[in-house]
Amino acid sequence: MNLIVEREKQLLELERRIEELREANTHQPIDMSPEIRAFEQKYREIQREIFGSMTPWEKVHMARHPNRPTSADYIAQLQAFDELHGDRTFRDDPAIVGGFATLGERAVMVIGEQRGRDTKENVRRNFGMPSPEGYRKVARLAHLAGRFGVPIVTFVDTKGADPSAASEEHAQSEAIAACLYEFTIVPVPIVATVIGEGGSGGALALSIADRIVMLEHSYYSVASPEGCAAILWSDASKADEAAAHLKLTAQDLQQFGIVDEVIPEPLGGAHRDAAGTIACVLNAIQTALGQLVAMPPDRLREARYLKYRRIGAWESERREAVRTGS
Amino acid sequence: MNLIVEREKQLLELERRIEELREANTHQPIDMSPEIRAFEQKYREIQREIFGSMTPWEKVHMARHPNRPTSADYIAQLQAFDELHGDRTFRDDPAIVGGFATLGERAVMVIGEQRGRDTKENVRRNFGMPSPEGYRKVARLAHLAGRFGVPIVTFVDTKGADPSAASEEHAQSEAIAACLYEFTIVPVPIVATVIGEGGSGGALALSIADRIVMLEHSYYSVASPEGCAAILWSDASKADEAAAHLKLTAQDLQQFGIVDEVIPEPLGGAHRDAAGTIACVLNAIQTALGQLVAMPPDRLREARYLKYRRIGAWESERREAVRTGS
Amino acid sequence: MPMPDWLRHRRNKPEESEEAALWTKCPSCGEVLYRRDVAANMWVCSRCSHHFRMSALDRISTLIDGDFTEIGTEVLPGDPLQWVDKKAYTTKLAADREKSKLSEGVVCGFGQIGGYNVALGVMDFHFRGGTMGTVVGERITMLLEEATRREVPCIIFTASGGARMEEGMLALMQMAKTTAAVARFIEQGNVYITVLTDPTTGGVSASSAFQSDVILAEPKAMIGFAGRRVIEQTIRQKLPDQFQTAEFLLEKGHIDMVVDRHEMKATLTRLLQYAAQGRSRVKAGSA
Amino acid sequence: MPMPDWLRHRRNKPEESEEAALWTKCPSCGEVLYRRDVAANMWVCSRCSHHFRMSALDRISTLIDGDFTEIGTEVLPGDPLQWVDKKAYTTKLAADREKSKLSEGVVCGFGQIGGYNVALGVMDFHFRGGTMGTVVGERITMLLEEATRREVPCIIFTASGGARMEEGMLALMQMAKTTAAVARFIEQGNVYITVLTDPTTGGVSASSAFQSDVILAEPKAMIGFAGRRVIEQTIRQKLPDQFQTAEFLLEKGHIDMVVDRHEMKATLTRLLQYAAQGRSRVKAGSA
Ligand SMILES: [Zn+2]
Ligand SMILES: [Zn+2]
Repeated sequence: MNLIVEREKQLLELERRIEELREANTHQPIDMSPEIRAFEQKYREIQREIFGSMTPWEKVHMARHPNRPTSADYIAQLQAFDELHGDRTFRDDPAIVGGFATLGERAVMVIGEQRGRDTKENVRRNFGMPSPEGYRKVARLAHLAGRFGVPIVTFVDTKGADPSAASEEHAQSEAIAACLYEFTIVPVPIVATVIGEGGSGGALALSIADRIVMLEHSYYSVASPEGCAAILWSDASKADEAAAHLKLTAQDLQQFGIVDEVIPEPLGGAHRDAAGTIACVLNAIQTALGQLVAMPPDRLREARYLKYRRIGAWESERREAVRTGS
Repeated sequence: MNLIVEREKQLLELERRIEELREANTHQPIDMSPEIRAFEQKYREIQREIFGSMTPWEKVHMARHPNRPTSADYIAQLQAFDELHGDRTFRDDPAIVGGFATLGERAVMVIGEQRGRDTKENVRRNFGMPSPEGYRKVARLAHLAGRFGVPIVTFVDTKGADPSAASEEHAQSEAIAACLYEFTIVPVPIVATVIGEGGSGGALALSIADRIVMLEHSYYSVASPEGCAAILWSDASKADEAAAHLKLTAQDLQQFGIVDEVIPEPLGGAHRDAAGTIACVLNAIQTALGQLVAMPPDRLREARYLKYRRIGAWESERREAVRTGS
Repeated sequence: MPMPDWLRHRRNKPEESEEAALWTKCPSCGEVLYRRDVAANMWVCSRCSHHFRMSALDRISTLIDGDFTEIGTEVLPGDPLQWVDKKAYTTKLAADREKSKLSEGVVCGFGQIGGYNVALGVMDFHFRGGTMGTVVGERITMLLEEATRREVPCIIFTASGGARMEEGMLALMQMAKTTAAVARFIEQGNVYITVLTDPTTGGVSASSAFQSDVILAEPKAMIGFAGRRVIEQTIRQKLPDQFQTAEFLLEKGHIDMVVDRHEMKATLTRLLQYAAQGRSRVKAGSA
Repeated sequence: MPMPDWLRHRRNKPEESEEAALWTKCPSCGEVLYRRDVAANMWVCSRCSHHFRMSALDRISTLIDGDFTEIGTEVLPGDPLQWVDKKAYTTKLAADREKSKLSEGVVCGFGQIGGYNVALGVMDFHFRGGTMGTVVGERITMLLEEATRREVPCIIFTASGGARMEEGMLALMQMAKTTAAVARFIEQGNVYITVLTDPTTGGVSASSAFQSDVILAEPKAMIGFAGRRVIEQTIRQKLPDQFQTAEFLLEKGHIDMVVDRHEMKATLTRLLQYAAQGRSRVKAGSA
């Protein structure tokens, strides 16, 4: 059960009522405009109340909203897309969608984690949880982008890597590790955008990047709130508490310097204005790429190295600052 | 049914007789030494008759002789062997044996195709026919040799790559192609030895090398004689004829300049003196490595390129000579 | 450099690019088709869109913008093994030269696709079943070496039964030779694309076909290392029809795309455009 | 540079390297063992050769020839998320410091193994379950960077429950940081070896553990990305005992060797010798 979906229900009910009144008002003598305005007033209040300031746990549910735009929705807005398939070995993983595309005037390699828009598709795409074959496809496409010399644009949206016996037997660890390695060395710009769920290592595999963008109500966490609660307190129902502890919101991560830019969402979430949100995101990616493509590959890689080299917080902060400075 | 094994039977019979006579001769008045010498004479005649000059088809059977030394028998004579396993993805293929070893004083990466010495082992090792996982292990170990800077020593002994549905589903073509690619670029010396069967692409995957050594009665062919006969004349029973056509003997291939050195086998085949044969082979490999390790990596790779660049025979020979010269 | 006669020829009346017979039957849907129409439709069945095996010359004329400069024509087959079975190898070669109007199993050269300079090699199944002998290996190697010098992308259309028996180990060694040329081409940062057409098997499949940056395939093309019959004998059971088809390989993750012949030039043009934009930036020294 | 006290200490009386309890029970065969004997036997059960989890300091003292120069000791944990649940994160850290006699979950430094200079990093499960937080990530990165400067092989013994919850995303980012350091180290042509000990899971397994040239593992070590319980909940059935053991991974082709603890130093020495011979020739500019 999705918290946000539940709360949207009362709003939808209210919307319906207002519509009815407007309708009625057109063909009856008494002007009910004041009452309607009151209703509309009420509507906005509730909306602000629900979405004005959301808790981390609410944001997690917003990130999981069934109508939230997925990678495919962003890719659909690109000028061209030639999807490439497979790990060259074993399988083409539908939980990963990637290929060459044109963003604005620019050739790019786009790679996204893809959940389903309905149950049937979710089954086919394993609810957006990539298998090792999927991550090997990611690493292959990233390497290919380097070969072609085109920037990499990724969309992160996964609960995490597929936790199945088959995935373990096919070396999930090795596959993710290979992705991280490739993203670290590939000599082209990388811009990653967290559009929904940023679940642990399965999300990191697509988001070692020169710029990381996040949607306002997406999350990115070292572990799923449920998993964290289960591990720390062996009680998954404490997920809301864990969500608060984990500092997983876009706002938290921007403070930590892990996320470079947060894209605001319309009141009520990205799905309330998918087209607008997607346009904002693609626009932000283009701007970031515009800055990055000017850099020589070596400087780009050096900057990427230092960016991650600096991440960390411990007592001997000063020593660290000195060290990375050198 | 192995032709050579069959013919060995009469010899073994004769051996037994001679033994009996010698035995008898020791405790009886009449000296039968002349008769014994006659038998021994006869034995040598038959032996020369059978093994003195073998047809290509007979050599194929010798190469397949169940007692013929396998890769493991050669590796067992190395000073040290640390076997490495797996394709890092899916499976460790027992049809490929490889790892770091010490040959003489020299650190090397040894990789061999491994058939079984008995039925049980043959089943486990898929009769020495590697799967894609096996070839991926080969490519990985070759790359690792390049990383460590140690020469590569391979032992070729396979009917061919595994022709199963599973191997096709795991991209046998891609796996072999990747081996060829790795052996072409790896910046360390490669010495390949065909010790038994050199079956088509499955053998080539381990034998793009700076020096290729072959045992006198091993074979190396574009296709198995049976396969060739089946394809050309849709009649596998014409395999002996195909063997003659294919020019698959060590002697033929040395003439074509594909094989650099042919190691003689004892009369009757390598298995008649395994220890001696193995010593000769390892000695030849050491000599070859001795010459190669002195070369700078770039020159080594350039020489390897030209070696293969030159292989080919067509009418406009002269143009070709000119082209590769440049 | 004038346009080769065969190319101008095809530009004018494609239908005569094949032997005279007026009608042909679609092996897939059984429809009887007028050859002229099939040829005009890029040898694709108008009813079930079955892709007929296409001659190298027809293929090139559907891909190249204008002129095409062929190379390697001086490299012609010899008979290194002095091979004679039912027929002499030289006789078989002569027959295929006659039948296919080709001097060997691959046509290589340079031209433009969608305005981008490319090195293009196209194998032809009608010449010795597209098998790779020393000439096919040599021409592909020459193409890759010249493409490396010119720093242009290389596209190879494969169609092959594997290595050519009648040239024995010299044929097998072409896998090594072409691989070495591919490796040099790739290491210099050039883009290599292969298009696997029906059939692509054996030695060609296990070398140049699967060493490329992007692997395309035509619908229903049969692609694999071991032949279907060999496998069925090994496992003693029939394989599903889908087995080893392009669509099967796509699902198994072996290839990047299955592309309809009518979309091939447009798709290749887009890929060349992505590469052109990227490579130019790399050469300019920026990311 | 004097030998660290703990190292001299262990060289003299290994048994005191663990808490006082005299007896311990083998979790595998149930045998009750005298701690002193187990410690003297490298924490391997003398009856069933079960490999007990070993402290980083004991481990190092069984591997390093003579002296060991520790680095990164000045890097100590902070509390970036101000994490407090049942206990405060800082309290947990203090408890583990007490329990393990370590300042954090990994000990890094330089020394010799079998006469070869190496960079050695050893994770310790007794400190926060070997989880990787910012300090573990920073120390491993420092080790790899210094090893890159010194051009010596790097060996890392992993033992980890994954990324450390209490440091949130800063912990996850250590996977990226250490990967970047590994990549630089490897690109410079240096040799990287990992030894996976019980347990190696999650974020450490999916980064530095599986990015090495050679991957060794201890017998029966549990190795994987997803935890066994998580998987069993997902597939709703029990997994075989073998699942995710080192032996299981060897069969699945994920790791190079399973090495008994008694053979570990000898095996590493041979690997270092192969590398030393090869790398030296490479640096001398010959193949
Ligand atoms: Zn049809
Ligand atoms: Zn025990």
